[in-house]
Amino acid sequence: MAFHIHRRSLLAMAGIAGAAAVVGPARAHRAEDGTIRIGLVAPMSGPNARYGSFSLRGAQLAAKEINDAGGVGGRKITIIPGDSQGTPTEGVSALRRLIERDKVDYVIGDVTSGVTLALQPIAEEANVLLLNAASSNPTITYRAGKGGMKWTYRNYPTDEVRALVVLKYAAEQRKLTKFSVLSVDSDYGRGAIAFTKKYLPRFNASIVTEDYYKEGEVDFRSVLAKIRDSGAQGILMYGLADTTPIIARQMIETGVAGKLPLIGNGEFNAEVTIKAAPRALEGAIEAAAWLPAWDNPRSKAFVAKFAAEYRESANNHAYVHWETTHLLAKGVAAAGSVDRLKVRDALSSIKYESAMGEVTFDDHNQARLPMVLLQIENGAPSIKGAVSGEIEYPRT
Amino acid sequence: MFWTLVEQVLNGIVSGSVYAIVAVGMTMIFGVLRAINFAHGEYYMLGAFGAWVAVEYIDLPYPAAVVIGILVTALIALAVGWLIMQRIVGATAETGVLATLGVALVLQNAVIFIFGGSYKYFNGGYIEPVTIFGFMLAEQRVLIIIVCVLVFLALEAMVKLTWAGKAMRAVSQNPLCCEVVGIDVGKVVLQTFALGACLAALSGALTAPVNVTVYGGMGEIITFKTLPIIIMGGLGNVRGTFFAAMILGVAESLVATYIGLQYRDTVGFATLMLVLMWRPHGLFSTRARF
Amino acid sequence: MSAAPLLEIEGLAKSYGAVRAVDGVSLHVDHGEICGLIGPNGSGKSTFFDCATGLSQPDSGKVRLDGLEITGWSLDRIAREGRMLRSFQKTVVFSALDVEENLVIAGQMFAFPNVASTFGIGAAARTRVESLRIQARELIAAAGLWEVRHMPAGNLSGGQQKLIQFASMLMPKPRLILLDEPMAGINPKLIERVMDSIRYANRELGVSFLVIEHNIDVVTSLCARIVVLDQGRKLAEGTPEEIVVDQAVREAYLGG
Amino acid sequence: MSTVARNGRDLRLPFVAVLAALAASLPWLLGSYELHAVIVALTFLLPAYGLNLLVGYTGLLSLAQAAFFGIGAYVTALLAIHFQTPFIVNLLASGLIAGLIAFPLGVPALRLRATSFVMCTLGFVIIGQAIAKNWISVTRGDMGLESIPRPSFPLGPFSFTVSTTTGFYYLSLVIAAVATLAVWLIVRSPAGRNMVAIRENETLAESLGVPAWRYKIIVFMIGAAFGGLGGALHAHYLTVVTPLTFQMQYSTTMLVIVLGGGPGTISGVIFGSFLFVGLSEALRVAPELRMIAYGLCLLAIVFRFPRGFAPLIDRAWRWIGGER
Repeated sequence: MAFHIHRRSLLAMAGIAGAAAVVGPARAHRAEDGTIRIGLVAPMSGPNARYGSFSLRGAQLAAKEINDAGGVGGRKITIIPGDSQGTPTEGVSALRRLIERDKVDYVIGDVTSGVTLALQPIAEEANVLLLNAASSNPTITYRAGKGGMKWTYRNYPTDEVRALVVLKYAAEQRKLTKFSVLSVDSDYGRGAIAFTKKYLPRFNASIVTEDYYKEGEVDFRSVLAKIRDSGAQGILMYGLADTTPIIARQMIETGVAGKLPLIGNGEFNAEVTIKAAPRALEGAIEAAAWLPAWDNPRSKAFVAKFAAEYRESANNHAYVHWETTHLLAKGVAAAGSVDRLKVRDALSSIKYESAMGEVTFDDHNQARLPMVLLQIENGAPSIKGAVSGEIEYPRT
Repeated sequence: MFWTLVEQVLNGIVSGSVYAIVAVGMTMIFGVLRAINFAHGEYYMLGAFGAWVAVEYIDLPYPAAVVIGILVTALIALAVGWLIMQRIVGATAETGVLATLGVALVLQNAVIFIFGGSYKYFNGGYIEPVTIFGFMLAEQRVLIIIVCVLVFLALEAMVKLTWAGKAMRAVSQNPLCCEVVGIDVGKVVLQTFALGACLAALSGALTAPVNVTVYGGMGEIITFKTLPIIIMGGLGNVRGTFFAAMILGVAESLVATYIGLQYRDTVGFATLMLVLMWRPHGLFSTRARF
Repeated sequence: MSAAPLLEIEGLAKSYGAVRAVDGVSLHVDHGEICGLIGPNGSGKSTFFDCATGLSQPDSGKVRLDGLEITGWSLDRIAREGRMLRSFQKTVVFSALDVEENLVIAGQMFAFPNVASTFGIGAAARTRVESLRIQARELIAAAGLWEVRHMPAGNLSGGQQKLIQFASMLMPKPRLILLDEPMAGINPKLIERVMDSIRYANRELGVSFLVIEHNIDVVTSLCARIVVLDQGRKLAEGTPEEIVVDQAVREAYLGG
Repeated sequence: MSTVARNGRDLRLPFVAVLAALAASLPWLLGSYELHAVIVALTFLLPAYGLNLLVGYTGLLSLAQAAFFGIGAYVTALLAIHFQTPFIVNLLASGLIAGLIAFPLGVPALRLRATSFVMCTLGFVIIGQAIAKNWISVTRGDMGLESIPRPSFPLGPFSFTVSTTTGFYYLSLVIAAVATLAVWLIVRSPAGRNMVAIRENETLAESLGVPAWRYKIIVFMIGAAFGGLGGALHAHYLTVVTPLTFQMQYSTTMLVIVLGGGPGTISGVIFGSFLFVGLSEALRVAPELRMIAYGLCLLAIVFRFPRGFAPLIDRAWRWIGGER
């Protein structure tokens, strides 16, 4: 009988312990040490970690700089990473944990648009600012701000303006009208081409071949040979930074280099990329929201610090997360409070001086970002103009 | 038109050679273990990473870096083989699947943890293009094709002529009998596994210069490319794997040319399904192992 | 009794590559008969069995069951619709399942009219399974396996497994059972018990048998008629007495 | 059961009552993040059940679950967005369509032997993603389908919409409970017994009249239907569907849940679902080491509990029941 009682009480104990275990942490309050806690949702494990890693390092570098300068109104900033693995389910879990357990004040994320779309309703429900710095799906801001989701902001260019500017320059200045498409198979690559197609008739231009490559693809010889023989005058490429040097080298191999320029976006201007295949990138046209070689002391300092800190050169993902973290800190400073609503309002009216120029948000919480149009000349980017434009939102 | 076709077939053979070296290791491992190795691409990644570390941190010349890449992978593979793969012998297929998935997660994310998840640029190798029969390709690719052929010749010779090779063949045919006649199955499994992993590493180190960037998660895509090849080649069949890899390389190249690059990754599995509908046991016999 | 024999096989042939495993064998089993099939190793007995029961398909030849042509039917269809069952030499039971489950499974496809009805969860389905269970218990008791009925079948001895297999095949109330070496690898003491079971099923349940067996004493004692195969062809056919003295048979066994 | 050594009263009923009470009161016990993790576990339970019928009961190792998960998600999204059909219709349609699509896929695939079958099912996921990406007129490609409405139940005056995490938890709980009952009925039916027979020895089963081929195709379709249901539930929960839904990672997660939890048992799969989702979430305390630790745990479980946790659960259950 003794065992019987023991057994029953054991069950009861287990039950209580289980309940306590799950209740305890949920009721825990965040440590009121005055730090500003910024959650960063990004892929940090698995194959997509190659994008999340730059994001985290960029944000952490910004936090370090801010803290070294005394923080925001005396408060330090901490970046709390949340791994999304590039899947919506994991991303939502990461965001919920950041909000609930880590008690973050604001969230930056994610790189992948599919994940960001899933994060939006969660942030909206929790009244937490979700500041996106790297997703290109236009829907994200179509439905933000005036579109309904008040808590989503995006400090990343939409591809519509970019596509138009690039096409205009290629057609008018370089007299290129027949294009082959070689873009990444994602909402970014496909979206940019969709916008390009919208403006093709305006310039009497046409697309002769259309191919999209999967993230992680390494073999472009076949498709480049096809493009070489297709009669195209240029390759429209909205691609990924890590793939551009691969394509560029294979352009040399297949004899495309020097004949067809790359046109679009994909860090054509990065030093490592040009060094990998100078002949292929000569004459490339790119509309970039940032470039490592940008002649601005703030930008130059970032590039130097990043290289010193992490032993690798900064890329676009690193920059946008670095700049976005600074932007958010400016927003908090402008609001004069960590209160989420006040910071949100502060962002809506912010005039932020980024390394590239002034950033403001429109009524869809989409940043009006300065972009530069550049052309690779003699192995170095040469600026051909600054770009900025309003987005045409679809009427709903 | 005709020359386009010829060039695309050649391009297919180039990528087929890369697949072939990775796949042959996987198929040999399947032969002795009867387990699909979901971690196989990770050894490809380790080879490339090992070489990258040798170039970047120790400033070694490329050929030495390749050797370092293979050696590092061999050490890791021996550890994994000793700790994990030997235990899979005779276990259920489910155990093999879960265990190799676990190994893949650990290896992939350990590299991400140590070196950071970002992509790295690989400097080295022979990337200048040369012209052969009117086609241009990087010297490194010529090297890959030559190495691929040598690897297959060596493997054929090994399984036919050496004792170790014969033991591998024996284990792949019947592990139980091997125990009886005094072949140490555990040892053969370990050797085969390490050899297979080294071949994957060789492929990784050889392709790194033409693939330019390396990153911790690069193995997964290779694993999934390799799986349909080893099935088509007739599981455990070395010669069959060679031809299946070439067929897949050429098919991918033709699809990229005439249909669209976005369908390229489906080619392997689509081809596999068509082949299996026509011949449920693959293109090549599974009986003629090695 | 109908005019046609229960099982009638005509000119069955099957080749594997260049090897003609079975080369035009004709054979019949009458209603209520226990027929023996013997032959040296490699004479094609097993291939013949496999082709007759639908496990593999013959290259040519016809198989008729009670006048109905069943050539080309699958293994499960012949069992289900023809109520002609077969045993295997090596795999005899579902090792992970207990003895009673083994027998219930054996009866299921005969108690339910089709696949869809086996997904039934209503009272009717439960009643059917319950009656199968009762039938199974009777057979288990008769086979002397009552004590082990809840043990995994794989844990039992080879002889006990053969008994389970035999009891399983009686579950569907079959017309004809083809036994592939029922005595192979079992304890000599059990041989008598298995033979009794076969005789019992033949006499009381009206099941006909075609038995492959190496043990010549068993065959001569069980069967009224014996067919001898050699190198894929029928060598001889007759009563046990005739077969034992047949010169060709002796040569095939001794000289082969 | 006089033969069983007893050590006390049968506490199974009170234990189940406590479990049920715990399940009902979970929203008060947990924060919304923990509740979210529970919802994810309950959602993954559906495809895991389907996979369990395949691999655990019928012995067919499949990696196709993510494909049917994705099909279910797209079906529900398209119906909800274009036809504003109620949730329950979407859910059932997703299951049905996923099940029907499984038929033409299963017919050739099931002819293959073990390893080839696995690869073929892996192909379904990859090809599914390619279709989702390229059939832009229907799927909007990489733009995805967003703003999938929250589940609503038009019941005349009692219509209501499930919009909170708590509401979604109860909805998932009810769906998971119904699914559990359905699976339980299937595996307890004569068909379930035949499935096990096919797993144990296909030829022997066939020799006893069991049409293995028909069962395999039916179970493949049922498994796909469960996958579709899970996808539909998940799509309504996340409110977006993109080609990312066709992802190998989902297939492997489900495989880990079933094989690690306990193939061929219901309790093992439930346990596995909570264990592996919980493990993955709990390891977020160390973001950098998370997936390494997850992989190591997986390896430990594989070799420490090669048959999953089913035997352990069975023992615990008997112990609670008062058996020694």
